[in-house]
Amino acid sequence: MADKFDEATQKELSQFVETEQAQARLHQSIHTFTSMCWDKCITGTPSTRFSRSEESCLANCVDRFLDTSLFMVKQIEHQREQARYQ
Amino acid sequence: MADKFDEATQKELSQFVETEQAQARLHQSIHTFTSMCWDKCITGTPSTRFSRSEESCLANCVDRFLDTSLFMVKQIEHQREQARYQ
Amino acid sequence: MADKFDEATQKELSQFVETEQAQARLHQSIHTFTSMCWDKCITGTPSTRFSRSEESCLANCVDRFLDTSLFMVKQIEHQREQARYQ
Amino acid sequence: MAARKEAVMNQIRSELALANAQELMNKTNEKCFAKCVTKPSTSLSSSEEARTTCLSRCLDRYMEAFNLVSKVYIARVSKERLNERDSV
Amino acid sequence: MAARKEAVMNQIRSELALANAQELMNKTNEKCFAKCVTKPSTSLSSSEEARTTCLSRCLDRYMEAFNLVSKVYIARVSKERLNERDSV
Amino acid sequence: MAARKEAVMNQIRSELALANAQELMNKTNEKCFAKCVTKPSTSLSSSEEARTTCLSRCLDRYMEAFNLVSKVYIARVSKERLNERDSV
Repeated sequence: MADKFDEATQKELSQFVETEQAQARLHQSIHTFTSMCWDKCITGTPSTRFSRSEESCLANCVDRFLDTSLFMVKQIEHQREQARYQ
Repeated sequence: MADKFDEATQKELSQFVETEQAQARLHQSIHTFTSMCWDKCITGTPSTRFSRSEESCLANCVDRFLDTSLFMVKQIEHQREQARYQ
Repeated sequence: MADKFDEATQKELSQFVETEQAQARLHQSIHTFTSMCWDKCITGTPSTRFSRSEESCLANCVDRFLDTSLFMVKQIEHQREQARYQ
Repeated sequence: MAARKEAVMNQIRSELALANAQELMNKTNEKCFAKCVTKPSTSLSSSEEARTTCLSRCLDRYMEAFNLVSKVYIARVSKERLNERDSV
Repeated sequence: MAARKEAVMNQIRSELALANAQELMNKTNEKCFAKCVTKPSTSLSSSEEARTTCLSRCLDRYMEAFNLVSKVYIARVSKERLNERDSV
Repeated sequence: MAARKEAVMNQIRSELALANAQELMNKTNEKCFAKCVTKPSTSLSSSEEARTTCLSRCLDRYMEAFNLVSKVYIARVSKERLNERDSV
């Protein structure tokens, strides 16, 4: 086997791996959203193009899901604060 | 990097990891059951409290699923024994 | 800890692991297909045997899914080629 | 050494606790989005009040369901273990 | 050395066989619970006979489906490999 | 050394790109099989034309959905990051 990389290169590589892993997590989220929003919005037989309502449903589905996540986090923080002052 | 742990500490740590992993598996099962039983029992819009039938459905869902698993294991053992004496 | 394996044994073992992993991937595909085709084909209450239509549905389900996969791959290659000559 | 051991254990503990909380959050978001946002429209604000009420109740109910399931499951697992010990 | 090699191989084999059996068991439980326990009530014993009959048949059918799918899938994979070799 | 570093990076890049493409392919096959092959019969050829038309359109639509979702998601994530920075 070849010699090991020097310390600077090792650091650079581990940073590279971290960036790539973040990218992979981003892609994974996009796969999950596409699958979920496809099931929610595309109920008919596939056509040569999306109808206007399908297309807006897909776009809104992502935004509303992220709204939901943010709302839930705030709600939990709110409940925790209330619990603290009781 | 710091010195390695001595043998006794390594053993303690590996036991600790095992216990924590068992705990994590337990939590994973609870997540799976909650998700499955939620889909089976909570069919309406969420209200300020569970109805009595929803609550009993959730509790029974877990117990009936475990009954099912135990029944299946016994059934397979029973079939194997029958196959052995034929 | 015991001595390490010699180089030939290490090579044999890594080949063995590869074969076993390929086998495990095959089993995983069979689990996925069984689950998907069960949901698609077995819609009634389980009986003492499959009806003829259930049985043929199960067998065809696997073949049609693989046809679908092959068709999709060809379709993508076809689109890429068209894009290249434009 | 003992301090370093504790540090390692605490890190493992908090990593697993974080993973557990994230899984609970993911499941809650998934289930409550499915229940409360049936037709995604341009904003949560059109019938926003109805939506946020639904989401807020759904969050509480899902946590309640999780706690109920935990209680029943742990009780059952303990019971089965006792049965096993008695039958040996 | 050869004995130790065999031991390692056997351990890997049995770990994978166990994982495979567990996956089959998990899937069977999931599918048969969904089919046979539609409304979970206080005990399997109310209409217990109907339930256990359903579960027992479902177990047999799921195993049969698994074997059928295996056979068809492996036959197809072999056929595709032959086609590939012929087309080279 | 630099060449070896580049080689390692390229390998990681292409492994992740492959995994991403495979996941997209798997999802597309799953969704389009569900939509276009509702009752699996002996061959795709009975109403083969209808099927392949459906599959081909479904493939295009799923890719379009994936691109649309990517665009909306990345835009939103960037916006949230800006909001966060402004609120600090």
